[in-house]
Amino acid sequence: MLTEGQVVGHECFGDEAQRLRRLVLKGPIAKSAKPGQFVAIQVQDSRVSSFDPLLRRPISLAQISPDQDEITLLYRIQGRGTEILARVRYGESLSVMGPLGKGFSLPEVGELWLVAGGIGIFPLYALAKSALAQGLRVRLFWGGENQSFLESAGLSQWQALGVQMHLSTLDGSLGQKGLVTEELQARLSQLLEQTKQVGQSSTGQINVATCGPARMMQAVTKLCLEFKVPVEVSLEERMGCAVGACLGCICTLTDERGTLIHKKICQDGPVFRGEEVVWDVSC
Amino acid sequence: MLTEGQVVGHECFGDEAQRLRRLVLKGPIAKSAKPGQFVAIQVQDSRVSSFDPLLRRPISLAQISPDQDEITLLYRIQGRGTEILARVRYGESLSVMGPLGKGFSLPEVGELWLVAGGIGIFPLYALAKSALAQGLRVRLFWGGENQSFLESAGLSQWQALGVQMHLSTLDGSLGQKGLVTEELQARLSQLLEQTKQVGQSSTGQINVATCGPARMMQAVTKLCLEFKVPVEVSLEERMGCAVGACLGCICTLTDERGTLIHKKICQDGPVFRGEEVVWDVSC
Amino acid sequence: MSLVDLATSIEGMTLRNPVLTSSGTYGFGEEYAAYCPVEALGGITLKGITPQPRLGNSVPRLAETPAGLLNSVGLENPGLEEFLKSYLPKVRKLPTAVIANISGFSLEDYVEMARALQRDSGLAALEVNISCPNVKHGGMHFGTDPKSAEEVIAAVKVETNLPIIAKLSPNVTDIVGMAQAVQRGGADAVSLINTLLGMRIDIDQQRPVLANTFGGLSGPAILPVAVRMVWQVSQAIDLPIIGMGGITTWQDAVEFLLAGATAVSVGTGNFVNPQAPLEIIQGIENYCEKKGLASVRELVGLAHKGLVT
Amino acid sequence: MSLVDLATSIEGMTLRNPVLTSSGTYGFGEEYAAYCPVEALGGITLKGITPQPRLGNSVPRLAETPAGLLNSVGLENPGLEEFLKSYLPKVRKLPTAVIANISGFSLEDYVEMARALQRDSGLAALEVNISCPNVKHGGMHFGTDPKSAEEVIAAVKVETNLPIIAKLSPNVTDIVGMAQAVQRGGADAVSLINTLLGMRIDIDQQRPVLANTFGGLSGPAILPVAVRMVWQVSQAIDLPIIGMGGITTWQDAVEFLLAGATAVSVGTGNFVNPQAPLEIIQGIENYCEKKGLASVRELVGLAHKGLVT
Ligand SMILES: Cc1cc2nc3c(=O)[nH]c(=O)nc-3n(C[C@H](O)[C@H](O)[C@H](O)COP(=O)(O)OP(=O)(O)OC[C@H]3O[C@@H](n4cnc5c(N)ncnc54)[C@H](O)[C@@H]3O)c2cc1C
Ligand SMILES: Cc1cc2nc3c(=O)[nH]c(=O)nc-3n(C[C@H](O)[C@H](O)[C@H](O)COP(=O)(O)OP(=O)(O)OC[C@H]3O[C@@H](n4cnc5c(N)ncnc54)[C@H](O)[C@@H]3O)c2cc1C
Ligand SMILES: Cc1cc2nc3c(=O)[nH]c(=O)nc-3n(C[C@H](O)[C@H](O)[C@H](O)COP(=O)(O)O)c2cc1C
Ligand SMILES: Cc1cc2nc3c(=O)[nH]c(=O)nc-3n(C[C@H](O)[C@H](O)[C@H](O)COP(=O)(O)O)c2cc1C
Ligand code: FES
Ligand code: FES
Repeated sequence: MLTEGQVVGHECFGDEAQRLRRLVLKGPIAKSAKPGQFVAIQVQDSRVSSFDPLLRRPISLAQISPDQDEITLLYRIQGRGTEILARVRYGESLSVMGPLGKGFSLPEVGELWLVAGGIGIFPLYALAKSALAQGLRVRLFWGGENQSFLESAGLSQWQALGVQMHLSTLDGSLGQKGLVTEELQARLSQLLEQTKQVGQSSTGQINVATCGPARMMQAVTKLCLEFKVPVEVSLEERMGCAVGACLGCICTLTDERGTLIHKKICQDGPVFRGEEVVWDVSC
Repeated sequence: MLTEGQVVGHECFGDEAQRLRRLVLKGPIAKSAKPGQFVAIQVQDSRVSSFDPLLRRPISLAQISPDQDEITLLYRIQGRGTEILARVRYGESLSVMGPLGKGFSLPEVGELWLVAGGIGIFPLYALAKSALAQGLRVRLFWGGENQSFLESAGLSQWQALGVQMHLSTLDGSLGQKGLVTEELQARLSQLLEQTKQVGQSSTGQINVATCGPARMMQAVTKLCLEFKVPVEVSLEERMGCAVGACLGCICTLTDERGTLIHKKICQDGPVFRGEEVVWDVSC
Repeated sequence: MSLVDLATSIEGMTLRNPVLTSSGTYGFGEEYAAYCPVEALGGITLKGITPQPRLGNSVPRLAETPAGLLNSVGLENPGLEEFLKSYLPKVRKLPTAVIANISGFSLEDYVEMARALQRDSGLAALEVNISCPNVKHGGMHFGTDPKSAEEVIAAVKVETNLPIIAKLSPNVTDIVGMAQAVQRGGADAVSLINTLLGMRIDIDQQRPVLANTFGGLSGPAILPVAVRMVWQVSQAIDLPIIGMGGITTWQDAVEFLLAGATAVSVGTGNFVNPQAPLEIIQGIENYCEKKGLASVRELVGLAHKGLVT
Repeated sequence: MSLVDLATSIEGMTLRNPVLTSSGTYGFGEEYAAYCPVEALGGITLKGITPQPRLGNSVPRLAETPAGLLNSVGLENPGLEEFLKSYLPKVRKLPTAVIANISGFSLEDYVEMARALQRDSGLAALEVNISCPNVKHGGMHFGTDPKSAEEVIAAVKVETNLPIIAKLSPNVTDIVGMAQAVQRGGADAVSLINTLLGMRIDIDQQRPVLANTFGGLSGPAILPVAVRMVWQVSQAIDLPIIGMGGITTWQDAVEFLLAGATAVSVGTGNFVNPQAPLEIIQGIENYCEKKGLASVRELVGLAHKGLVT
């Protein structure tokens, strides 16, 4: 769907040094969107007829509020496009394509473990809310640079959700010092112990959803396979059409027969089952 | 000089239907500028790094306020560039080159007659103020589409100046019905009569400065030559560098020996002596 | 009901209106369905196919440039067999003119595909891409040498009863010579232009942005080059021209028609505005009305009138 | 005092830094004085001159395009005699490397100008423009045929003791072949690229925007094509390359250096930002420092390292 999203909120998100922004757009998209999906937005008010920058930018849905007809996007100022986007003001309107792609799948029952690296946390917030709404137990593993980053990237909102959290930072300024995957591994082994004791063969109804740097998602997938836990990953690639028409954003997967195939991240993804992904090509 | 002009005023000028805008920029340019000169401005805030539109737009100085360090630009939304310019807001800053070109020459004494066609009136306002400040008598001949245009394009400001005005509109809705040149001709003949009676050979110390459509300025020049009145015209052409480096904006003149030569409107002009200009090439 | 007749025809193919979508930017016709109903379009051109399936180049395949886009998809496609089996049955049902686009790495490749695609396939025409700059040697050779271009077109022409559209590469010294060559070869129309060969370098990584180093430049940045080539070619040959290259607005499209294109095609413009084709059709209609033209066909080449060049 | 050595040299010409300004965009070196002191520049290239004075084309000579500019100045210049009499005495005094740019319509034209311009003229080098696309036949023929390009360069080379820079047109099928030809001809360096031939149409007037119909496309829009050509040529010949085409920021300039250019030149970028050359010099210096390079010369061609293409 192509719509004009009216800017009803646009502010610095957390510490300015982290260059994060929170953008709230009014429009019909919220009604049909689900967590893990994204939009492709133009970075300047639609009345500015400029072809530079040319392409739309893909941004995930961080919050979906169908009742208010609002979507919230959280983004980092990364380069030219997001720099220009950051200058858009309240009341202006942006051309938005979406909701795009296939989102995360919500398990019927059990626990949903979210594993986030850096700003990979953004799409997981919407997922957490839906999961909780559906009565699932949610647990967050989140790794970041340092305390300042985690606090800027929405830590308080997560605390407000009341989900159990395992934080880690590279410098140890908050949570465990080290990588988020270490936390995940520790927790998974612990759980395996428990289940062994009660004589079960698997860790039971746990599903993992992860978003972050490819290397991290690759490690998360490896762990999940070890512990026989289903895992979904959210991939990124530069996009042209964002609807599956240009083959610009492909990733490499293996099909049932183990042969290499290409899928379109924008249309078939961005969420895929971890075990499908051939990481060493995709990243 | 290249400066950042801070937008301290930007509003619709007159009737919205006329698509005129008034832009006031704070900066050092005012101190060194004279009437007839222009600036080359970028149409988007300098923090937006976009190369489309690519070029600066030349706009004349409509008002020069050295004490406030302010320049006023009056422009019509003509195409893409000025459309984008029109969206620039208070507090933003625009990259400005200027003052550029050579302005009108102010006679020491006597009368200065201004002949404007349409928005050609804009640069003449600054000229009128300087002329009056220098104690010259100023008379304005101004032709436009209709009353609504003249009123939108600053009629009241001109009335406030208290200069004698000869207005004409194509539809007769204000002033004489017809072309501004008819008014000028009438007034010149009348004057010639008077001077004949007092036995003078020429119309005395009158200088004409004109700005507007090329065809109009050509006619004005023709009249002035007939009546032996010195006339200065302000030419327009698309510009690249605006400093005389690219030869994009040339006009054709005849030199003393009557041979055709090219001059750069941006650097040698935009103001030229009417009799120099070879109109049928330039327009 | 419009006063302007938008219908136009290209040798053996009648189009509802002169606005098509370009190969490689419109998938197999269904991806943009939610944004732009195909029945509103004059036609669509499918992603280029080759005899064998191709996975194409590695990512990154795209790089943005000022008002432009570099792509190095590398002709990823399911291959002829799979196309016939899984795609053709669907696309032939689309309520618009469907043009297949074929690429090859040898004369035989082109011949094989032309043989497999006839009028009864339900396709409206065959666009022969002799110009894809992404694949090493890929098409490039055919696209830059008049003799081989003529050969390919001639070879394809005898194999199929579908109208043949020769798609030319702009990466040549003499576009007119290429157009004349494919006319000799028997082409029914020409498509102008494919992408300009370009590249970007990531100054942080200090290596090319695209995994394939080179890519094809498309988008508004190349429009002036495309309009120029359409202008030159329309003066030199009698074949209808499908103009493309940076078309994003109706004004862009009108420029191509005035320059001598019989139809226009929107590629990268779809990425910028997925409703661009619809707005372009509407804009052309309004423009004709404003200019008092009864048919869009009157626009074709109008800017040449009274000019000596 | 900077830690980075910005000095570079091009066969027989040493430059304070690798940033020049381009012919036709910088007049005769004084127009931009108020915005950019020439002594800060590596050098400047003067407006192209011809044996006879030329008034050039009619206006409009300029048309804006998406991230680009079309120009059809048509080589307006005072002619060789007037240049020697009124311009050379001034420009030779400028405190920077001054490169003259010559264009011609016959071999003799080039020879005549080369003969008149020697080292004692105070010039640093002679850029031979065999590629101006604006004037009908103008230079075009030399610029698109390897044999004649080689001839012109060879003819010029024997006439003057100034370093010869061959400026190539991008409007060719095989830029590498052209570069090899001028190397054979004895060029000391090559300038890449001149403008791409393009045009715009005024849909209101229904005629070309430029009085001359065609114009040369410059500016950011053509940067990816220019970087690609610099990349290809730097792999094929040993001569230093002066890279140009859309350079407006220091990042653009670094791309060209990494692609294999020994120096860069700013043209249309000056129109956008008259201080672009200064910002580019500063930006290159900071970049080298950040990357821990002692000399800008280490940047040249760095992006080719460890790539098989
Ligand atoms: C499905 C999807 C969802 C995304 N969700 C978010 C989000 O919620 N929040 C957020 O901050 N970012 C998100 N991104 C990344 C975001 O799209 C890029 O950061 C943005 O496009 C950069 O644009 P730019 O012009 O600022 O940077 P550019 O100047 O274009 O490039 C700067 C850097 O960003 C990288 N980049 C550019 N375009 C893309 C792209 N399309 N995808 C990935 N990397 C790119 C480039 O590699 C480059 O290193 C998402 C990307 C995808 C594909
Ligand atoms: C020395 C000088 C002083 C000027 N002063 C004023 C002024 O005080 N107020 C004002 O409203 N306008 C002024 N103009 C005209 C103004 O520069 C153009 O209207 C403006 O550049 C149009 O830009 P655009 O992007 O909106 O239109 P475009 O989309 O660029 O073009 C729209 C129309 O404007 C015309 N145009 C474009 N560029 C120029 C140009 N550089 N010069 C003349 N026509 C052009 C084109 O022919 C086209 O028909 C002046 C022009 C010059 C050369
Ligand atoms: C992502 C992408 C893929 C393309 N694939 C093909 C292709 O398979 N076959 C072909 O003939 N042209 C292909 N093209 C070229 C376009 O069809 C078109 O000729 C070119 O992009 C110029 O038009 P535009 O500027 O409107 O995109 C492709 C272009 C893009 C951007
Ligand atoms: C207005 C204008 C005039 C030019 N005149 C000349 C010329 O006389 N001789 C020449 O060799 N190149 C000329 N060029 C080409 C430039 O030197 C340069 O090669 C080209 O513009 C690409 O660089 P850019 O994109 O940085 O402008 C001219 C370019 C422009 C824009
Ligand atoms: S961006 Fe075009 S296929 Fe995904
Ligand atoms: S605009 Fe460049 S010479 Fe006047």
